[in-house]
Amino acid sequence: MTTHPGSAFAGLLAPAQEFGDLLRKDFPILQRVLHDEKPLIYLDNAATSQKPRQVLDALNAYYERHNANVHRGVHVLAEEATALYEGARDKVAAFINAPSRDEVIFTKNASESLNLVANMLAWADEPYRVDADAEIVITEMEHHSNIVPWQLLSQRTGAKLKWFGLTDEGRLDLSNIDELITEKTKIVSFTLVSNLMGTVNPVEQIVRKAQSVGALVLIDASQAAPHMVLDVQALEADFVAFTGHKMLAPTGIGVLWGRQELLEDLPPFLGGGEMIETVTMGSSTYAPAPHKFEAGTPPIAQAVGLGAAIDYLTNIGMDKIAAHEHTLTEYAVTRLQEVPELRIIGPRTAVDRGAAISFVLGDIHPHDVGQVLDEQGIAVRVGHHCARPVCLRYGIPATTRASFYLYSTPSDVDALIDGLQHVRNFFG
Amino acid sequence: MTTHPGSAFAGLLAPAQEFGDLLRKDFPILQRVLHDEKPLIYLDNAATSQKPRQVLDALNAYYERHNANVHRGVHVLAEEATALYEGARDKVAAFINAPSRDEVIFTKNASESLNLVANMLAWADEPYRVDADAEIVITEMEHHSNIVPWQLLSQRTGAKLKWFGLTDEGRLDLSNIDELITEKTKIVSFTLVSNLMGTVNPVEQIVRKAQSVGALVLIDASQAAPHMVLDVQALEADFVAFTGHKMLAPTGIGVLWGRQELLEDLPPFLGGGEMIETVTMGSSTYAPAPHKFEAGTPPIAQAVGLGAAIDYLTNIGMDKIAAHEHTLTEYAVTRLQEVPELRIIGPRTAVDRGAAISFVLGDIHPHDVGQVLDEQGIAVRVGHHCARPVCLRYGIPATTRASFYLYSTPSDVDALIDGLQHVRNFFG
Amino acid sequence: MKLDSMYQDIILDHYRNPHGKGLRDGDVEVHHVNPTCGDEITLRVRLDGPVVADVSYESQGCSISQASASVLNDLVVGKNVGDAQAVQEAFLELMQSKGTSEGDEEVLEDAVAFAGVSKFPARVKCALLSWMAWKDATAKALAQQPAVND
Amino acid sequence: MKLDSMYQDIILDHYRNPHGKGLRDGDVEVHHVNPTCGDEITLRVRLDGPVVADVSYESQGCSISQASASVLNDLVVGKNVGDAQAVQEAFLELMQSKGTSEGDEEVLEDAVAFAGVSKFPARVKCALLSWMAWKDATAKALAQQPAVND
Ligand SMILES: Cc1ncc(COP(=O)(O)O)c(C=O)c1O
Ligand SMILES: Cc1ncc(COP(=O)(O)O)c(C=O)c1O
Repeated sequence: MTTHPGSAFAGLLAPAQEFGDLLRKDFPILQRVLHDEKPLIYLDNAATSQKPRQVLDALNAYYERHNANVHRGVHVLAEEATALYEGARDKVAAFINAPSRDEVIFTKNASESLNLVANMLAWADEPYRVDADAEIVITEMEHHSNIVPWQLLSQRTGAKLKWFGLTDEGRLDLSNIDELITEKTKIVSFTLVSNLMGTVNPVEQIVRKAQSVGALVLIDASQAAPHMVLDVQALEADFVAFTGHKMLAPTGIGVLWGRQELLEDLPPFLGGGEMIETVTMGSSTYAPAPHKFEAGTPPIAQAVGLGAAIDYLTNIGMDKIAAHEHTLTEYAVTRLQEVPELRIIGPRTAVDRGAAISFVLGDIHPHDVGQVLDEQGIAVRVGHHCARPVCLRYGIPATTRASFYLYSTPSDVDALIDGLQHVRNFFG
Repeated sequence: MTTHPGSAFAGLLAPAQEFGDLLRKDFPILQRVLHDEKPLIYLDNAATSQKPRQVLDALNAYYERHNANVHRGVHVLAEEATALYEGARDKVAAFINAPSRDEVIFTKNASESLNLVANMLAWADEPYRVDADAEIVITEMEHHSNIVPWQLLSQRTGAKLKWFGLTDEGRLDLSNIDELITEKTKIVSFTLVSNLMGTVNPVEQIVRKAQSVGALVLIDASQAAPHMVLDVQALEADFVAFTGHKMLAPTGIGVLWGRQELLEDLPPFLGGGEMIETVTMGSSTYAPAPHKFEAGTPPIAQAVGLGAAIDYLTNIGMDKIAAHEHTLTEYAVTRLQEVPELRIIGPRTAVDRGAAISFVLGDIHPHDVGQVLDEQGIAVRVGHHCARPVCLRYGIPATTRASFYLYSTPSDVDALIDGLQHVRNFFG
Repeated sequence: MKLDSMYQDIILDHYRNPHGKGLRDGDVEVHHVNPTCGDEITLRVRLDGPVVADVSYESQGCSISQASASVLNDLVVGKNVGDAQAVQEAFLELMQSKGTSEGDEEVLEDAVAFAGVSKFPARVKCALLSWMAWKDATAKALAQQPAVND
Repeated sequence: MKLDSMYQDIILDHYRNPHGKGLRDGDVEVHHVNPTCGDEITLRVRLDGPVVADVSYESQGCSISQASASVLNDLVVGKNVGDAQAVQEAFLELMQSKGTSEGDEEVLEDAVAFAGVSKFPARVKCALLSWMAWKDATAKALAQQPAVND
């Protein structure tokens, strides 16, 4: 790590380095060495996180000792697998401070969770049903997974889709909130943290407004759950969605939390085994939530892996992780702005922002930036990050995004800065 | 293994024992010892299969060396992860003899695959659209996952749901096929192998009839793909669904194969990242299949695991596996019928049947049968096996089901028979 | 053997000779299902003022669920609703004890034999099926009664 | 360094000074997008009988996709459509070679510099974007032409 004597970070960087260095020992992939002996510097955490040994051990233990289908067996393995799967639900419920474990639905990813809500509302009875008179409100900084489901719903029901725009600083423009959220609004769905810009959104103001018109609120916490304390009761939302692979868990597992009364009232989405109470050829009745929304054999091992990831995160402490990332973000936004011709897309300070930082570097295309960084062992993401409207809004084709996590360190930031200098020289 | 000198199996049992004994070395869980030193005898394969070391190794290698989000990165890990994920698609395509790899869609399980088709048809344009004039045909032996999606579709569109009944022998009653499948039929969806009775269905006759009226055909191959050569071109269906966890792969991965022209014409289901071509706030266009149907971060590691499972199965040979299971099934149906008061539900011979065998034992409830077998280390499934209409049809509340796989052996069958004698004594 | 702790003789006796089985007149009828295994019960409750006058039922299920319905019948018929509800709660607590409780024989009588079942999570629902049906039916029957004291 | 095999000087030169960039008159206009990264190209083709009279384009993308459009312009303008299509096919083949082919310099001229790109699966689409757009536009332009020989 470059030491900046006398800089504002002087006392913070050494502990942050130690924090990250200690944790990365748990992550086998971070020991990897790439082309020409370059150690891997993984700064693509907003796309997906790496997995600690502890999560892989939980997966292996599940498959090597307990694997069985859940819920329907009297044999030992089936009982153990069910206990592990349902135990993971308890862990998720505790992690997000859910009032009840039955409010935690396992899906395959955040995208399914978001689509699940859109589809519930398509087939719901009044007062929830989204029809041609209804309005849906999202924002211009959503991930495609929180845009396309609403476009589909709007096309298929005739409901009107509206959205909050963005300020030049990469924040939500709430100036027209009263025109956007009205008596016609059935649902307001927005991200807690932007995956492209890192912006942390003002939940309370939006939730208050939505509540005042009786609209439901869905919060996409995909970029929040891995990085900060998530308390669904404090958020006061109706639904919260997130995805396991970004928070140290396996791929193939997501979560939808929803308020119990809503989960009782709303219709099922996918039909099949596990989600029924009784079936005849003519008609079926459904099991209570969460099972009503979990058709078929669930991602059992992946839920168990998510439980292990939550144990790992909780042992460290989400507040400590957030503080660590805040230090890194502050250091990174400062140092990045020392790079000539570099323009940050999104907040230029560490206030109300997460650890994903997008930027453009002069007129060097992000693909080229990413390629030259890769050659130095630095993994960043380039492109529109599944949030193309943000690129359109700021008149850029794409960005380079560096995103940090608990195992990131100040020396990763330094390597990124050096790498960007190298990119400039290469295309200079 | 009990030797039955002079029995029809004399020459077959020893090789079958050897075949299974050799393979089970690859399965860590099968080394497990349960209560009071009872070795695990796992006869619940129709619910889910166990995983060989080779599949776990592939998962670990993925997470320890290559894990990244797919399709959108220029860094090494993203390229490797993408190559592994798309390589798994190639393996599935070859395994089922798909004309094109782009016809292979990854889902989370067979239930999602089946729901995917039902939802495509709900939102499709003519001629595929299922509306109030349409009819849907299924069978009375379907898994709930191939019943409930159609009930939901029928409730939501007004389409009429019809089904083939069952004969006393546990076969489809095709006598009224001309009344069931008519010009109004938009889709015929049925299982290739019954998960409760093991019945193998006469695909050709149903497909011919469906083709003659221009109806689409969806085949639920969940109980077929793990056990026999599956050739989607030979089946001549339009869609084929199956699930990874029953064929040595991880939980959390399923497959839908569909004919390319249909996948082009039919609308998307889940919306989000990965499935788009270009997105603006107002509207989006979609990527070509298979991506169009894979919203969000896919089950990457699970697809890689499915690829490894397919390698494992293919190395042995699906024909050898089928032959092995046929020997076991023949032996099992014969020996089971020696148990007093035991009644097989479904075909009582090994002709046109798979290796799942359901039965009732006098008036001892299957729960009690399963519990006492479990005490002896024998894992069977009890209940309605997500196919409650079959139980209703045969006037029974539930069955006990023993189901075999490549690592099962004649001595497993012997243990089951001894176990059932013990059950009878216990409740005698 | 672990199994013996589940299949106590008392349980097997009730299973073989269930008490009060069959449907008779009642104020309320409910139908409960165990979605996990498909076990079903149709249960009727007849109240006589504050007293549980009869509990009659038709059911389909394993030895545990059959025996439990029989024990239920023994324990609640003839009791004041309030006392019967206390028994029901004690039974629920026992079943949720995961093998850590032996049950209070004063309150639960024969039902303490189910203590061993609580160690088998998949079977707890079997033991509870009839009790949950009774709880539901009783609540409905009470709701139908003319309000007396408030 | 592996990177040099991708960023050949020829490629960087074309990237810095793209040939034929800008939109001019054409018979057909197409718009292609690389969904993976959002690169876009608007491309027009003008045919003069059997000859590719002009290929003009506006595009947004990385050095590889920009350079590739420039090289495309060099290679196809002035050629007979049939010959130009042969070049396109040779380029496609080179890009799909995963680093195993060096390309035929007789046919591909400057475009052989892209051989190194074929080792980077994520960038192959960048190199192909303009060529696929050209292929599409040319097919459409041909379809518009009055049938001559059949
Ligand atoms: C015939 C059949 N179809 C569908 C399914 C559903 O598969 P999954 O639970 O993996 O979605 C199963 C297994 O549970 C099955 O046996
Ligand atoms: C803000 C946000 N929402 C939704 C998603 C979708 O998550 P997944 O791809 O796991 O479905 C992502 C990540 O890709 C995201 O960053």
